[in-house]
Amino acid sequence: MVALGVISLIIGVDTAIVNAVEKNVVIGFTASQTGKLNMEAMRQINGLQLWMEQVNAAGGVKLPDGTVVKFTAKFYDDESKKERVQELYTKLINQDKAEFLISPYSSGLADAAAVIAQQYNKIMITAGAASDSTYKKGYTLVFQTYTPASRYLTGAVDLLAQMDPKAKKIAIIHEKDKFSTDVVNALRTYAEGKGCQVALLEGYESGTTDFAPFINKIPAGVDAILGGGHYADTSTLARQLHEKGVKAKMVALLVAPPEPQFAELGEAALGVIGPSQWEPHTAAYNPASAKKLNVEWFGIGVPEFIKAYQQRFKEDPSYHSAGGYVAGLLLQKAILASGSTTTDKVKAALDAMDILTFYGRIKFDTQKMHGLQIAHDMIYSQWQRHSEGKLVKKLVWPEAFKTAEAILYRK
Amino acid sequence: MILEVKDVTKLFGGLQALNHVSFTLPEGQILGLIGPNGAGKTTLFNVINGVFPPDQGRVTLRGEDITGLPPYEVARRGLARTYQVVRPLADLTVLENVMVGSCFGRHCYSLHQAAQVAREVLQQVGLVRHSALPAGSLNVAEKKRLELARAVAAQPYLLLLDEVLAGLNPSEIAAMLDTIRRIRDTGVTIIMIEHVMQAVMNISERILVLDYGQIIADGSPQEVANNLAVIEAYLGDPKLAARLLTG
Amino acid sequence: MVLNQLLASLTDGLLLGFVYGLAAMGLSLIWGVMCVINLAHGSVIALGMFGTYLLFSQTAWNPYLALLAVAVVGFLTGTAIYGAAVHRVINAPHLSSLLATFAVNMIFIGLGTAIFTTSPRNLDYSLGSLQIGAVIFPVTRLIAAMAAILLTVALYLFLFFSRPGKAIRAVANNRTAAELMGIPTSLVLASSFGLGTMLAAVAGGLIATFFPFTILSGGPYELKSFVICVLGGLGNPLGALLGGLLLGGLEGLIPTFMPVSWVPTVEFVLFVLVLVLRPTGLLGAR
Amino acid sequence: MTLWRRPGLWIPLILVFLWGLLILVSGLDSMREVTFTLMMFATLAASLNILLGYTGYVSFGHIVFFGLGGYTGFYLLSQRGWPLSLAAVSGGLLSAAVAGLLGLAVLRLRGAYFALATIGINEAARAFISNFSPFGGATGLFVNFSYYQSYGGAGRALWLTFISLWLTILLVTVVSYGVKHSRFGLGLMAIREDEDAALVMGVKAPQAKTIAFVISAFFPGIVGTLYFFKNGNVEPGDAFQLHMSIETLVMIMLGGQGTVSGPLLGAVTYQGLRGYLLTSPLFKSLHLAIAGLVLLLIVLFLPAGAIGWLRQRFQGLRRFLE
Repeated sequence: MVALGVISLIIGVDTAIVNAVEKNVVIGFTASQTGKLNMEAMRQINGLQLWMEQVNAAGGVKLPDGTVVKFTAKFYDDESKKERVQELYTKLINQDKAEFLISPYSSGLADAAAVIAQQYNKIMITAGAASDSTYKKGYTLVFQTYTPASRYLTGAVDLLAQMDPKAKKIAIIHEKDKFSTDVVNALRTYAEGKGCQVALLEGYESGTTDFAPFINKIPAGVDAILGGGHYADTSTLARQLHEKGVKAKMVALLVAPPEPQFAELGEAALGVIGPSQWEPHTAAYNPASAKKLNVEWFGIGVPEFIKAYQQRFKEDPSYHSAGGYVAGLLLQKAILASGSTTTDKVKAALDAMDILTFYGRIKFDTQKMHGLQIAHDMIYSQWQRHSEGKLVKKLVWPEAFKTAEAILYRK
Repeated sequence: MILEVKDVTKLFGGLQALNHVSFTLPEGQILGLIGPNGAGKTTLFNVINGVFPPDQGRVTLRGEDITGLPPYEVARRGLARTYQVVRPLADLTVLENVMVGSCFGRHCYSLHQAAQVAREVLQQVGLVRHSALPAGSLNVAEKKRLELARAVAAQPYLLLLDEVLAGLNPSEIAAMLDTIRRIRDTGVTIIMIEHVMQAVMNISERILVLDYGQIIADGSPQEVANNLAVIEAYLGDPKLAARLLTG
Repeated sequence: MVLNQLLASLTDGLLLGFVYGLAAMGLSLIWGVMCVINLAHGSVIALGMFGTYLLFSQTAWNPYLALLAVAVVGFLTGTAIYGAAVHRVINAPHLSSLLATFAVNMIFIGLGTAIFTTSPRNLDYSLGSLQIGAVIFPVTRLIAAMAAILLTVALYLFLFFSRPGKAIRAVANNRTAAELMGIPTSLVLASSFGLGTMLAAVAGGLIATFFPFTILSGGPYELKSFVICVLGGLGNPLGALLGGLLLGGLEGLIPTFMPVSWVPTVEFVLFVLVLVLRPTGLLGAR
Repeated sequence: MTLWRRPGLWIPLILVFLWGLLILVSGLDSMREVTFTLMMFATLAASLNILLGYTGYVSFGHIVFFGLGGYTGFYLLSQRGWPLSLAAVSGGLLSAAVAGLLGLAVLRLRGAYFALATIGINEAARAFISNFSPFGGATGLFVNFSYYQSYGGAGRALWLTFISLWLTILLVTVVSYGVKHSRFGLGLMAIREDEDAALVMGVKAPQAKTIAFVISAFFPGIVGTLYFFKNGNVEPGDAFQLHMSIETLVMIMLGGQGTVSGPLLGAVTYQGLRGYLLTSPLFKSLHLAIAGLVLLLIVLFLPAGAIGWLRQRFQGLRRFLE
């Protein structure tokens, strides 16, 4: 109830208007309900679901002409496969009359969907498609919520330099998919620019479970192990790094460590750092800091989001949950700002957008890489041992978000 | 000479299936090939038509060396055979079965021509009313005829028949022998492996006896029937030997 | 340095090779007895994983105790698959039995997805790691390898020294003759299928003690099983263990010399080459 | 023989033609997309049927030709700027050439051994391509959205791929019928029934099998190029999916192996059913299990497939249903 009250205040819903015309806007997407990416995708759906329930419960979005916009979601299972993505998106647009789209979870699927979205002049918010390459393809209606892949792990190099200025030797083990490869290519260039030596660079097939051959190849005396891919493989990599007693100052892996479930690895999770789009402890995102940055604050606050999410889904939100929620929030803000639901006007509002939300700052590239997220920052969290022995996630980088100092992985 | 087999030897593992087999065959003859079970008769067929290359020796068909050629090449040079155990192409119709023979036989007919030839041959072997049935649905005697028809439709110079009489009743045997003679009369040379002694003695102009991979007798039916070595070879099978002597 | 890496890689590869071999043994046994390639093999491996996982997480059984239950259920499942899907098509062309078992695979994976979703699961069980020289490996892998050896020996003894085992071999050799000699072939075929399925399920359970899995995880192990069966000689269940070791050894060896991502290319090219050049298997049994 | 006396050819041909025409005239995008998926699988099934249905060789790796041809075609159009039609045909030709080379080796294997080898080939190709840098390695290749401008925009480009696919499926139907009713096809069917007997009857089996393999590989190469062009990108994971191969087999079984229209019917039924189950709220989570059950029942009780069953049951239909 408290949360609802807050929202209605923020959105400025005027409950006095009773005779308003109600317009139902369909948001369409496919999700990997089954298949290899199902874990990440489900959280994202939950997040979007929560946003939609809140916005509708608060009476929808009121436009200047008196129309009240309410949202419904329509989605299909894409089984994490590309086969039917285009067919399903065409169906969403033509049959289900979706006016706004959200991308499928991974970069490969999002690319196929983007062709359709652009062709039908529909705005598509990508959440989970972090690969930079999507935005090099000249789409004008695709907008990214996540920090792009190229900035996922570069912060870890900075953190390493801060932890130990002499640590220069790194090993990279990554999934050979579009997203992770984009991350690693940018990471490699960045690390070498900072004078680091990449002592090992190996890619593994999606779905790998046995990482022993990779771990055995890690040269002795490596300072940091970076890489990973998606949840299932990365958590396995972390577990096997631990079992094999690998020694390094830092282990920073993609996607999995920020997920609350990662704690199930127990000892193996300890000290593992993960880049995250969003963390529950990010106190830095609030109306006050918005004022300081001189940008507009929009939407729910961090604690309210966490509470509402926990109540609704009986689990802690992860950055994928936040990503799903913010995808909706962006649309809401753009519709509100443009006073319209037509593609052109909402697009213009998105292009002009520069706001701070519970999820962080949002601003899109409007130049060469149109739609690329340029303002949102990665946060690096690390699993540390709480005083009572429980594993907790602490934010260790960048400085502004720090809740604890980074600890060494194992030396 | 239509066929010359010279010094052919074939080993399976350590077993000598054919041991320096040599014989020649003039055009237009029916040659009976007999011998106890396991004597190497079918192996000889397999070597002649290219299923197995011989380990040693040569096979010459109408003056051309065909040793080691794959079976389809041998077939195109005018040699056809039937199998001891019938192998109809079960899901194809009777007509189609016979068409395979004529299409890929000596003449490489087109489908249209092949169908004509096939119909003629089916007429000849008395299967024409079954033309449209799947070959798998025929009974044993009919399958034997089909097997023969397929081989004949290839319009070969030389026809190898592997026990076409086995499993037939006396009236069916008589009809089959009649058909075989008619085929011979069209100018086709025939070698037939047979266990039905009376029939083979009756129809063949010449008999070749194989035992343990070796030719132990070669001559007219009468000569062979009175050959001591042959009787000895069949002694393990006294009934057969007796029949042979009275045949 | 390189030597250490090689040693570590080989140890890991060989330990895993035993388990791969065990999984492949089930496939090979079924092929050997009835010339059916069981395309439900992968899903059975996955079910073995889930069986062990559920018993461990719901009833807190020790995973190795759970394996016994998985073995029994696996055997029964196998006979049921045989009865429902394979028996009718056992004499039909290969395609029929391939598709029948694939249909079973789809049913298992479909139901499994509906019940368990495709989220990754972890059997949260550890016996720590063992260090010998520079080589470190988890104890669970060692136990799995030993269990695989034990089961292979048991299978050998069963096939060669027990009455039902001899009946299985007789049926494999010549089904018609065995039938004439009064062996109840249908029963023998069903139990061979059960046995093969059981081996796959147990292998799945063992894998679950050290690797995470989803309901879709069986697929890669099924592919590996094909490779192993061909290396060891398709239809020769005991050769499968050696095939497994060979594959495990290769997986340990190749990464020392080239990027790990080339391993599957080498593996599958080898697989095709062996099939074409030596279809009876590298180890040349039979 | 004139066309009208061959109802087995013109019935499926006219149906497929009208189907495509209907979509074209209606101009409905969502119908086009649904039809694209159906026609894509129908073409794959019809092409595989030339090997499986006529020749009797069970390939589990048919999709390797979709992947290799598609990759090649997509490479040519995205990196070399070739027009779609030329790239697609080149993709098909490459697949056919690869099949020719592979065929000489693996077609010596029979039955399950051949089936296993084809799985191996597919996996080897996938693993190789994901390490092959000219094809973009693991991340694959892509085209810019503006690329579609040269085809008059993405909408036009999608219609163009649809029409190309429509022509391809018409072509595969004609070829499939042509093979079945040729001397060559008779040889293939003899091989299917009994390869040794066929050899002895003079069928050049090694050559005939290889040619059948080559023909069946040509079409997936074209389809692959069209599909990846439409997606705007290609990755190894999408190009060599074993499950697509196996689904294609299922479609052929459903419709009837060795018939001309069976694979088409099977593909439309199977994918139509799956498309429905996948988007229906009731069966969403059970679609795979239901499809499996249907397949099992067909294999056990209707092994000839729908068309095969009709042909057996009603002899009079034989002339019309090929």
